[in-house]
Amino acid sequence: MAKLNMVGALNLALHQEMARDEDVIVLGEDVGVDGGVFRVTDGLYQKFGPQRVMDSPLAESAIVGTSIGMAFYGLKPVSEIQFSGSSFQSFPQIENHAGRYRMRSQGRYHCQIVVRMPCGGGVRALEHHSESEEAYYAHHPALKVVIPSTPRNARALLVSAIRDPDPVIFLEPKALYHAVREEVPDEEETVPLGRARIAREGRDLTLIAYGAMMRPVLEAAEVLRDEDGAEAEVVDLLTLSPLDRETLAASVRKTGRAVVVHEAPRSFGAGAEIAASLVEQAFLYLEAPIRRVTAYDVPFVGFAREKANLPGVDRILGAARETLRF
Amino acid sequence: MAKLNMVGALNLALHQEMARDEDVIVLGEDVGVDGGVFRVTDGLYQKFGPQRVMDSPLAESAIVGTSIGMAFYGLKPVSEIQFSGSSFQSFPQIENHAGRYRMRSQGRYHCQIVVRMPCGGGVRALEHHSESEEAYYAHHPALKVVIPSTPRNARALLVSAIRDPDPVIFLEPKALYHAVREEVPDEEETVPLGRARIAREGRDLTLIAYGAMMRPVLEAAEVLRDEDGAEAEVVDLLTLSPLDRETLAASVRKTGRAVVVHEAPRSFGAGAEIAASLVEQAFLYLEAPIRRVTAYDVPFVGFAREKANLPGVDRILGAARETLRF
Amino acid sequence: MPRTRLDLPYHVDYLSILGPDGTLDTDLEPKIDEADLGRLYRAMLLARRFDERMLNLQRQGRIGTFAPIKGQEAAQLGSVYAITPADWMVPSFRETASMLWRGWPMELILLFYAGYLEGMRVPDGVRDLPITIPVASQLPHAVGLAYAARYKGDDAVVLTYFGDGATSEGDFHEAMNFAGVLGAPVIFLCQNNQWAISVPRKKQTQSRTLAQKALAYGFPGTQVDGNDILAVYAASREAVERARDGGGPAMIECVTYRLGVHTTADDPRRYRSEEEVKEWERKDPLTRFRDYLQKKDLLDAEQERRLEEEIAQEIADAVARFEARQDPDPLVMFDHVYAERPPELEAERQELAERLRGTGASPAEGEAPAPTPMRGQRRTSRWPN
Amino acid sequence: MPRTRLDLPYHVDYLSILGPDGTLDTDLEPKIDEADLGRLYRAMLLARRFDERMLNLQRQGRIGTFAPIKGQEAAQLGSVYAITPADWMVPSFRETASMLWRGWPMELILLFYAGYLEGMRVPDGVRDLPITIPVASQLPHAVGLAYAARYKGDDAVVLTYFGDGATSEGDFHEAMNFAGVLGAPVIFLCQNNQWAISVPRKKQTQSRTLAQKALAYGFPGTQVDGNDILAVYAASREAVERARDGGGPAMIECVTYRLGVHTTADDPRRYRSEEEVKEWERKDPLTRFRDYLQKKDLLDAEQERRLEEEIAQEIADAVARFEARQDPDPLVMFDHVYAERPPELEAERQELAERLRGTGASPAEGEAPAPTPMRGQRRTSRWPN
Ligand SMILES: Cc1ncc(C[n+]2csc(CCOP(=O)(O)OP(=O)(O)O)c2C)c(N)n1
Ligand SMILES: Cc1ncc(C[n+]2csc(CCOP(=O)(O)OP(=O)(O)O)c2C)c(N)n1
Ligand SMILES: [Mg+2]
Ligand SMILES: [Mg+2]
Repeated sequence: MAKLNMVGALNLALHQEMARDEDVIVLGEDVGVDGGVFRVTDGLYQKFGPQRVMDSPLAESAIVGTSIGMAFYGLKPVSEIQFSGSSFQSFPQIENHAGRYRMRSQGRYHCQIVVRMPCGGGVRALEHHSESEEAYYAHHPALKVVIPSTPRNARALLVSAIRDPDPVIFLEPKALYHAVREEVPDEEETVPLGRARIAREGRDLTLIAYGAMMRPVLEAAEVLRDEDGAEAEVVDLLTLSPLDRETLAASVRKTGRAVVVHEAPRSFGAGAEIAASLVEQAFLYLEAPIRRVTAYDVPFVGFAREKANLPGVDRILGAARETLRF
Repeated sequence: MAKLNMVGALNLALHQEMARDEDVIVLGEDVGVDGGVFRVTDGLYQKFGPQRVMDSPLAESAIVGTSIGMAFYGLKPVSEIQFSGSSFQSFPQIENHAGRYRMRSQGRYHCQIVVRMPCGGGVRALEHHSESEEAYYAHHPALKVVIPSTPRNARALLVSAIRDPDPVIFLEPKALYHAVREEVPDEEETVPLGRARIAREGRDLTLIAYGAMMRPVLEAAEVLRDEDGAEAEVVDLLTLSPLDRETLAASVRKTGRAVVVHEAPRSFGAGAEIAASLVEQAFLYLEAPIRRVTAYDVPFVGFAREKANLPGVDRILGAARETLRF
Repeated sequence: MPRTRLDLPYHVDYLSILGPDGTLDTDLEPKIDEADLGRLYRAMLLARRFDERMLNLQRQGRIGTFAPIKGQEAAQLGSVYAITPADWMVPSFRETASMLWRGWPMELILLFYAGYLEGMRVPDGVRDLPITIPVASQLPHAVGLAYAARYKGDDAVVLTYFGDGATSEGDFHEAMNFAGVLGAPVIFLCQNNQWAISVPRKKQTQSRTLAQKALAYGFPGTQVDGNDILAVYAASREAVERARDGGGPAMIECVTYRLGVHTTADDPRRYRSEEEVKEWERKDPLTRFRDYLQKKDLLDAEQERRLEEEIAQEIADAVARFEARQDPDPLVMFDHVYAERPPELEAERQELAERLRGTGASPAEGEAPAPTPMRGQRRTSRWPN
Repeated sequence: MPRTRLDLPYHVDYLSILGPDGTLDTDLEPKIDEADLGRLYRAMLLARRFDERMLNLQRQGRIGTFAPIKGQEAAQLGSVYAITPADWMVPSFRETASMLWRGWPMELILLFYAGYLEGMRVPDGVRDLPITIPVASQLPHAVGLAYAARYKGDDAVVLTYFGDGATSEGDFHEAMNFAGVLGAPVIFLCQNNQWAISVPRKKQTQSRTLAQKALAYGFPGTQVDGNDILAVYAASREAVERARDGGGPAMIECVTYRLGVHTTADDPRRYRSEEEVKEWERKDPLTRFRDYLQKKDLLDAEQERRLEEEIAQEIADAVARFEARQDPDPLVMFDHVYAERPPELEAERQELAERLRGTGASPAEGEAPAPTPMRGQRRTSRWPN
């Protein structure tokens, strides 16, 4: 048991899974000798050698495309796209193939691959280094889209993703890479994909978020208790797709009110699906419109203005209070 | 004034815009000598020559990427992606550049480009030839996503798209290419982008759709009148993004009930945004949950089973009746 | 060394063994035993006849759009003959001849083009991938397979097909480069059939040959007469042996011609001349190989007639099996989405199942069954009345 | 013609004029007038000093991540000097020297790296594109610009930059191929600085040179000593003239070295040796050019000292202007999304404006102001109470 940050926790998952199963291999830009630009793959090259930890040429489509081919042979490639902002270069491989091969081959082949990619803002980064692309992946059927929120669940989710027989897009909120340390057990831990977790119980309002937004959301929940005497239930999705509609609906049937928070621009974002699903499954329980607290519908703002664009405690509180008072 | 199908109407728009403005050029796979695999660019090569109508190599990223470069020089390229199923090959150029360049260059450059692509099912096509990708494009800020529903509005929308200073993803429902003929005036017609149209007035229920789904939706509306005595209002979005929230909300404030219909898989699809937006803007008027009638969350089914997957009159009626009776 | 010409390690050769006029380069003639020569001819003829039958079925509306192979039989069979069943074959969408050779039942192929995904269920034991439609996107899969084979200590090689147009796609480039860097045992077999739909080879790229593109990735590229099954085989065998021995990837450009339509949705008269087609019909790989066998006394008119009969029967039987196998039950669409169906998808399946059963007054369309609402359970003062 | 070696139209030359040891090939030495030699040296020195200053500002937290250029000044200035202001320059993200030469004020560049998009507002009259971060994705833009220039009857050429790593991307391939087919006047200037972050050139591709990749597209590729400003200029001028005269695209590979970090977020000690860096420091393009000028009596210690002083002052002034120009008003984020703001975006802007004004008790966050609900206006029997 060690106190690890998210980078360390993910690294632990990779080390252990690679030791456990020699079909697990890692590839991507700078994942080998350099240990990944965020050091998530640190030490793997030294431990498992260049056959299993491959510094690939700079070509995202081929990184995912060759991973797919490897999977047909029984390997379990964990590839890294250096930033989710360059993940669209591999989008055709993901959309046209990873998310279709089981269906296309009627079960003869499937893509047991994990495509890891750091996502999200909050790190004073250049353009294409702080975007949130989850909704694009979530819309495609047959993919799984996972996004951890703490070191411990990051480790367990990555282990589960690697063992999952279906393609997993594994989004790593880079703002959380070094944000906190948490006890992470040495022994293996997994978390079933497709299940949200109740990060905080409450009865007055449901706050729904994932990834880096969990921190301001949990902080807002504390403020609501202290200043408003309101108990917010907080749902941490962990898996965005397939969406755990049951947990969401159950919470909102209890609280009657919901606010969804994400970093991506609002329109046609993940928050829309969550809201639409709640309307379908908990309409008669809704006592206020479902609000979305998100980035604005702008393509990129530069890090000097990122704070104004991304949801923070204040905006979450504002929306929560409006919803409570509605 | 001639009775044209949608192919003819789009072709008219291209002929007239190219004649009017020599900065308008056309490029793509097979758009020249062959006139496009659907003949939308028929005759342009013969009329305007190879400098303005370019048969490009088989490379979607470069088709859009060079269009972007041309736009910086003042040209107005109308490119064709042969099927929207190959449009993800150009997604990085669209997402990383077309939808960001005005912002990135702070107004110095912008991308006055139209990327045309046939979309949707209903034509007994192979995989990747019948998908509906609109939600991916709609989620990216700074793009416009347009989808016509009749020959006449197709022509007017394409003219407006070509003249629009921002990048337009122009989705052409291939099931409608030859579906009907309509009088299309010789004289220029435009339609403001960003505005939905009320295709049918009604007070009991709002049916919301676009593109090829307009036909079963309008048919369902007739059945509802005849068999149920219910008057459905039908909204045809025409522009998916930016979404005409005002028209949608106004209709649902009047009817209190809404059903959204689209061909794309449901989860994280365009219907989610429409539902979420209605909840935000018309919550107190809603008398029933907003239902979505869509394809199932499966990647592809093969045309032998496509009918069971895509919304038809029956399914729309079912959802409408449930909503009316709620 | 102010201005020096660099010496590049590879060059581009052109290979032709059995000329269009029947002349044979006996030095280069590959040794193929008589039985195999017979099998190859039969496979060519079967592919030709099956192609014709499919065209016919398509015109009758019994199958949908497909890509005929007429004219490309030598390029496909000459190359696929060079690999073993333990090797892998990664097709694009125009390799019916290679697929038949590898053991795909004709009825599966028909089923696929009739809109049933069941048709792409690769037969057990056949180490092929299904058809890939997005041009060039299968090439990285071939590289991944090849790498994995080596990783697993397996000496299999991977033969992958693509067209002249495919060489313009980014995926072609990325896959070729990966293969070079990884030293992956892949044979990149380009069927340069002169056209990418309506775009002629000359407009596809300025490079003089397609084979020379391999030089950009540090491995050999060879151009062969793609209508000469002996040359295709010789070049392929060389590449396969090299790859199997750890020599890494190779590219082969087969110069051939699509004698028919691009797909059944295409009208080639719009973009190419009858004369051009005629010119290439004279180089038909099937007649060329037939003449070769006749000269060798391995085929006579009677044998040819019997072969045609056999093949006609085989195809007729396959068509019958195909007709019998069409089961449009739509519920299978939920079967191979994920390994395990998530709740939402299960609900969608049930919704469709109920719709099919025609039970229930219009079930909630395309929606998970809503939980019974507990009306009045919660109320808020904001709801008037 | 059974097996024949094909004659390819282009070959790959290597060009070096001013050797690392100071030897000069006077036959090939380009004629550059003295004033321009002085301008070029000044530009090299400014670029070097500005780079150092930026590193320093970054370490102080006054700007964010950026990509230093130390070691690549000759590759950038030798090439950019070969185009005119009427030509176009399309950078990647590591061309600060070229940008300064083209007229970008230093404060703009600083502003950009401090997280303000205003910094990429290309100065009026400067025919450059802003920095592009997705590797190789700027290359098709260069081709489009070049095509459009010809279409408009303008004889401008386009110079575009990219790294060794960029040659692996699909966009490199597609852009090169388009340029070849279109005969577009583009100079593809590859700065092969030996590393793509931690990946060495050798692992990036198996091809012996990067220049030879041009052969795959049917146009010439030349490899030059990229730390030799004379060779870079000579090769660039040749390519520019050829392109301007309708000869089409060319690729130049500048063999150079990144002496510093990949970006300020990188630690090169993890992947390369000190010795390698030392080795390349001996080939520093700045000292090599300085020696050349000194030998020509165009530069002495005193001039050098004055130049350093001037440059230091220039940079200090720019930093001061940069500090003064930082205006974090977030409302500008809504200004260049579309030509005209759609209603939803306008509502979002107003929402933020109100939030900034601190007025209103917690406005609807990130949501268009909801229309005043008309409570009770419509009711349905399904709502109990
Ligand atoms: C990525 C992609 N772009 C476009 C298409 C449409 N398309 C299908 S086949 C084809 C031409 C392919 O030409 P080539 O590679 O020469 O192969 P051939 O058809 O001649 O066998 C095109 C443009 C596609 N399927 N995928
Ligand atoms: C498409 C894409 N993939 C990955 C990255 C991350 N990245 C930025 S620079 C770089 C290396 C670039 O190497 P090279 O082309 O040699 O240029 P250099 O940095 O050496 O100038 C990488 C991998 C990116 N920006 N874009
Ligand atoms: Mg072809
Ligand atoms: Mg480099």
